[in-house]
Amino acid sequence: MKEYISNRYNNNFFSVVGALLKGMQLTLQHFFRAGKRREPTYVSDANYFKQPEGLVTLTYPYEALPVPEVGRYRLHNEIDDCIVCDLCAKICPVNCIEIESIKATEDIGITSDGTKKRLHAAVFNIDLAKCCYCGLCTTVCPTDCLTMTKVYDFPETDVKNMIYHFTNLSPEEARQKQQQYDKQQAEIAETKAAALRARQEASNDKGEK
Amino acid sequence: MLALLLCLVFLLLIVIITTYAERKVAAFIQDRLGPTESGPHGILQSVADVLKLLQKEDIIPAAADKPLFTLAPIIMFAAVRAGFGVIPITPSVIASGAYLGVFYLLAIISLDVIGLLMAGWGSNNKYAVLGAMRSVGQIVSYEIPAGLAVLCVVMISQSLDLQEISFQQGILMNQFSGLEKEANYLFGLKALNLDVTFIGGITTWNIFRMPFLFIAFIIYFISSLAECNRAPFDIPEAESELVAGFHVEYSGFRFAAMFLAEYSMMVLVSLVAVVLFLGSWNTPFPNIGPATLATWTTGTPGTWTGHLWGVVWLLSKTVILIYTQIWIRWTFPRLRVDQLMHLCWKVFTPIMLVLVLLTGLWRLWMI
Amino acid sequence: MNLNAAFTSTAEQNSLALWALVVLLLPLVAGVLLLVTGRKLPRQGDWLSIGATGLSFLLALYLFFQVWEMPVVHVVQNWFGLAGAGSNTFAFTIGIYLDNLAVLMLVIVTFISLLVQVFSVIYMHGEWRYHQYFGYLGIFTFSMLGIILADNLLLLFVFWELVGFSSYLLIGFWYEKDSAGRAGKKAFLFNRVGDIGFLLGIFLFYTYFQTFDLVILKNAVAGGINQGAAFLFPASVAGNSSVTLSYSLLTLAGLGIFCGCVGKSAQFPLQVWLPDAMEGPTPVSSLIHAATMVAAGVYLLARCFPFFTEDALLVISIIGALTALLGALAATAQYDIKKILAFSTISQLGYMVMGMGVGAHDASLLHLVTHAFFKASLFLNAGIIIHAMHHAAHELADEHSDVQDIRNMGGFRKILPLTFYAYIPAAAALVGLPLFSGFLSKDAILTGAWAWAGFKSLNGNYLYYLVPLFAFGSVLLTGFYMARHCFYIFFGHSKLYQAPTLLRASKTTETSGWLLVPVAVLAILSLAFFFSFNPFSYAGSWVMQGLSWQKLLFGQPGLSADLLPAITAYLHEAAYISLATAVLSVLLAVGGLWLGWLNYKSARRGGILTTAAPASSFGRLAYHHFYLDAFYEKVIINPFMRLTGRVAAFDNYFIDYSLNTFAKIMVVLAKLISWGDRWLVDGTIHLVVKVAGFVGKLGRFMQNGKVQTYYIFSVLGLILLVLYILAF
Amino acid sequence: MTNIPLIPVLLLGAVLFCLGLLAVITKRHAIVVLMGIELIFNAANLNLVAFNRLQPDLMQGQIFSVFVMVIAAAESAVALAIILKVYQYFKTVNLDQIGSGTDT
Amino acid sequence: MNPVLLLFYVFGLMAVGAAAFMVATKNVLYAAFGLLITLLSLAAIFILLFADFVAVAQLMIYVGGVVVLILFGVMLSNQVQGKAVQSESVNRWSGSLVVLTLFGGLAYLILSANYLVPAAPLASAGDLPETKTSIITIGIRLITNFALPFEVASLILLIALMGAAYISTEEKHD
Repeated sequence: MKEYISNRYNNNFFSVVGALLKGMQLTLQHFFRAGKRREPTYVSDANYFKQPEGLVTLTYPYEALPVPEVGRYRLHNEIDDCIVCDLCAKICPVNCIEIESIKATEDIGITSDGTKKRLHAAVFNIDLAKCCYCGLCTTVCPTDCLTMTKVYDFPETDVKNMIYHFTNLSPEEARQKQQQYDKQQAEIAETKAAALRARQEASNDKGEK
Repeated sequence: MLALLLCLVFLLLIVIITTYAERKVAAFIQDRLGPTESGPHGILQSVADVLKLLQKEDIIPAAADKPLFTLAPIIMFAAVRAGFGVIPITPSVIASGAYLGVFYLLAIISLDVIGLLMAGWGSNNKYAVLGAMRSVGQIVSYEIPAGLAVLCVVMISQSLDLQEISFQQGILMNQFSGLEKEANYLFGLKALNLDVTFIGGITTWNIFRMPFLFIAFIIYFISSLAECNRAPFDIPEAESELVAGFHVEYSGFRFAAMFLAEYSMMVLVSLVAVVLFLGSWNTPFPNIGPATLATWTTGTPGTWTGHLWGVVWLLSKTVILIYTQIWIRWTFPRLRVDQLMHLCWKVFTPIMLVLVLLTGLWRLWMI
Repeated sequence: MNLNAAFTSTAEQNSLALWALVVLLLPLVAGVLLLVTGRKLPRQGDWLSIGATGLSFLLALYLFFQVWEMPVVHVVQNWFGLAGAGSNTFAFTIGIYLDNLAVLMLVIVTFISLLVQVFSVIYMHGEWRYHQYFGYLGIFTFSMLGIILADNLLLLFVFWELVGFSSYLLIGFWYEKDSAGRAGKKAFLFNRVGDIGFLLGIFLFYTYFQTFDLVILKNAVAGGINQGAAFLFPASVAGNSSVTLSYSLLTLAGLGIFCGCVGKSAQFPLQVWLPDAMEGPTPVSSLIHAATMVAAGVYLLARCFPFFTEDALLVISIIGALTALLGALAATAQYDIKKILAFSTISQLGYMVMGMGVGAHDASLLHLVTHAFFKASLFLNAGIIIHAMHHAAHELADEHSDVQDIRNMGGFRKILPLTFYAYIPAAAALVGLPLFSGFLSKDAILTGAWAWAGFKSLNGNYLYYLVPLFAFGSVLLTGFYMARHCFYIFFGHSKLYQAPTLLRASKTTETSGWLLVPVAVLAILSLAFFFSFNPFSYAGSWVMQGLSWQKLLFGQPGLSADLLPAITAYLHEAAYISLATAVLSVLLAVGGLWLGWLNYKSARRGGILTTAAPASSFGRLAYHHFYLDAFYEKVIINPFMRLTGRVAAFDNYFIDYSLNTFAKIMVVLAKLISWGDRWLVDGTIHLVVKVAGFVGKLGRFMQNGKVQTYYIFSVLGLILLVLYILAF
Repeated sequence: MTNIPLIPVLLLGAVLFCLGLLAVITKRHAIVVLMGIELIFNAANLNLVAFNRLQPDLMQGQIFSVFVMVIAAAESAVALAIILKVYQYFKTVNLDQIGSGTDT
Repeated sequence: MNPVLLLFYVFGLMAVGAAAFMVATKNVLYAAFGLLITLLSLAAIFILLFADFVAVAQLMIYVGGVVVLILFGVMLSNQVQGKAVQSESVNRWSGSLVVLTLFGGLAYLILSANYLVPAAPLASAGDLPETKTSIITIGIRLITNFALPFEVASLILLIALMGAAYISTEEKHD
């Protein structure tokens, strides 16, 4: 008890008691304002800054602050527009995007902005448990098919469910497309081999002569 | 038997409600909601907590002193619970009408200290030992101003019987055997010659019979905060320094027992404050001429009206005090140890000594 | 003396004496308090000292109005008794004696002490032993007041020594400075030389008259019957039996007492300590070495005037005249602002002593009073100037220049005008210009000296005229050195510090009021009006009338019985002396001033050298104070030191050597005895001890030092006891 | 009212006294010795209270037992202070080691 | 057997058992708790002996004060080294012998003494003073007959307080 830090409340007994009572008055005021509650309005709401008193807690699952339309939370891929260019997987800092592509054997159409699609997306998985919501993938996407949506509350009971599958091919279809492609490749190889063989035979003939 | 039942069940219920109130009041003071999920407005939260604690594993640290560790919560709980035995609930309900009620109360509460020391030492944890030592030092120190405050009341009342003290503070005084001829005067001063025996209400409360008892009441209340290890005197349990003090190693059922002992202590000291200073189970409304508010709000002792009014008044006053305790906890920061001791020995004890002297003089003027 | 002698005094006298005691003790209490607790008091307690002295002054004023020109207050108490031969006891008394002289001195001492302390508040400001300084001043004031109030020689001597002691403390106040310490010691020792004579004188008187009491002594002396070569003191006045004392013995006794005066009042040949005492703080110089302490010697002469025979008075007057001349001569050659004043003080003291010697008792005392005021004023003035110079030197970080050298000063008339205006009346008083107090007193002394010489030379020996000649010469010299002092300081311009701001406290105020007010008050009191309503004639001076020997000594001039009336009668006849003295002294003073102006002019023209001592041989002689210090060094101190050296050598080589040899022999003897002790005596004891130890070991079994074992045994013992009781 | 005879109470007191004495004699820990002393005090108190029935009006026994308690409290406070001081100095409260403290 | 006597025996056995445990155990803290139980049992016995004030005072002084002090002393005078505070015994055999002898002597004395009071008090309740509690009598006696011892006791307490505080103050060497 050598010395108190000097402040204006240490000067005498009554100022100290006054300070204590003032503190208690403050907390009591807050207690009695507990009947009021803040409403789950968004910051753009005119009422937002006019609620200085009352409880601030929101019972979240039942009440929530509205999310803006441009909120950037869960990723979504519009697979019809995706050309499976793999840019997003390459740029992802946490490697949460997994893509396997199959070359198309036939013309599979064009995206909404006119780009020609050449690849099937056999696998297009985004592990949102890994995602860090940096948004790099959406910026590199050439066809703007990969976007961030305003959905932010998507808890799951199984972590596997956090992997979102965006491909429109079922595994069977994928296998079929692969087979078609392999078959096409085999045919092309066959054709090439036959042509080669023919050319060799022709040169042999020339040599024999 | 009714009284015992009231003691064990009803007051335990108050304790549980208090723990709920603590959470809610804290939340409201801090602009939060507090528990909401269990039951409407979370009113079953305490029950859920108790159930949770009872289900939890009873961990006894390997290095702990097993007998001490296991016995400590029981002793603490038992000591505090035993204190309720002499609290009058209504004019006709008291668990044990000990004539030494006040004295007994002070004595039995000191058992609590033993339990604290056992818990602290038995845990074999330096935080626990430190917490226990601080706690005991604090409780033993603050027993002195608190005891002196109680002594003031005893000097005014001339009785150690809590029920007799209760009767003295209301219009039912003359119905207590031994007090038939007594009379209450305004401010206790016979010289004023204003007989308020049948006016009752707040005019016969002890803080009104001897106005300086209000100071004693304030000091008793602050000291009781320290005895319950409540903020701003929660140094023994300071979360930021000692983790949780003497109950750092406790879990499950034993923790629940200690926890309930602490809250029971809160309720007990508030009850004692009400009984000694604030008119016990007596109504605060005085009889004013034909408007016999006091008589209306007292009922007949022994009948259900008497019981009801007694319980209502006692508990409402107690609840206000408990609320104040909670309110103070969530308002003031913790004191330092030296500040605590300074407050006790250099401020309260001298003030109380002067008040005891004053009370003695007052008592002389009263007769 | 009879122990049971009733010391009767009225109640009024008692109360006055009590107030006098309060006046005496107030400064002591303040001084002791300051010395003990001064550092802790606010402002280091200077207010306490000033307040006590102020109170003392007010009481002294009260006493003055109660006693002046009223019956003498004399209160005596038994002090202590000494068992003598047989059942004889020698009683010693203690008492307070208040007559015109005492109360006047009380007022002067307390007043000047008060002013000096006020002055010191600023002058000593920041001194780290500030409170000690004031404490010493308090003790000094107490001792000085003690001298004034004492009614007997023993008590007077006690305070006399106390004054010497406090003077020592104050001179050596800055003892960190070597020269200050040495000056203090020197003053102390030179005073002791005088005091030895004083003590012998006291003893002589005590031996024959069995009392120290001044009043009784005076009565005894007055009752003496002159028998030519001896005095007969009848039993009625000299105690138990009549005493016949030879004239020469009484002369010697008187001269013994005069020795004390020589020491304290810095008379030739012991005056050398006073210039050195200027090492003390200037206010101290003002109080002690100008106004009060040095005047104690003159006061003593006045008190003991009846004890001096005519021959003793002759010696006194010669010494006084010589001192006056030598002091004045030395003052003409000095350059230190304070030293000039110090030598001037010696010279003025010489006047006073001479005045005593020539029987101008009252004139001498008048001069004492006037001198106290104007010299204190001058010293304080010098203090202001030194303060200013210090201030300037401090500002410029100049550590080499001597700030007390008047050659370094100049032009202060413009820079410190108020100081200058305060200086002028005091200096004029010192020089003895008409309208100023010094003129009155000096004139009175000179007249007395002339008259004395005239009366003495009636038998044809005109050598007596040397004394007034010296005195008039001193007047000329006084004018000269004061003119020099004044012109060097206040005229021209300073060589060192031209900028006035350096020397002044601020642009608007030249220096603090705490410094100026005391100086101004003292300067105003240097005007003649305060001492005589006719400023040209000392004859009507109320001071002089109050202090005349008829009033102080009740018309009993003592051993020099017929001298004083005779001189008075002579003066009455040769009335021209008064007028001639006045005219002559003024002419001489003005002449001195003119010479001083010439000297200053020539010095200015030649450029004032600031370092060298005067060039002329006489100047050197005067500058070094006639080499008196060196003379003492050579003739007394050095031989004495050599003698002590020899004695020390004798002690070392003869006495110590024989002691050491004896010790060695003893050691050899002791060794022999110790052998016997160890083997024969100790051996026996060891044997006994071993046997005892063996027995003890047996007993120790029960007493193993463990308290619990004792418990067992004690409980066992209890049980056995109970069993015994039960069994039998 | 009371049905407790005197002899069993006195015997209980004697037993407690002897146990206290045993603790005092045999224990090496200073605080346990102190506890033994408290036990002895209590045995004495028991006897005092038991003999209170000699003059129930005067309550001498009970009052003296209260005085004994007061003395016991004072004694234990001072004794513990001394023990703590001893502990600070010798770093042990073992009575045997304290006795020969300097050379162990 | 009436219930009061039964209670007395139960509490007496508890007291003796706890005291014996206190003597027997090596753990100082256990010994302290043994003492605690003895004291509590004795408080109960005091109530049975119609000394309710003494009983509560016993609780207050011994349980609230002395035992706490002792526990504090134990904790402050032992370094915590992970093991319980041990206290060895000395003079076990000689001590036991002496104590047994003493107990024998005491028991002999108690059993053979001739008491001035009836061994069993007056059976009829009517003879006893009609006081509900001993406290009023004790209070009156304390400030009348026993005022001097009372004051002396308070003085002793004050001196002990000051002494204890002084002794346990650490000297400051500076």
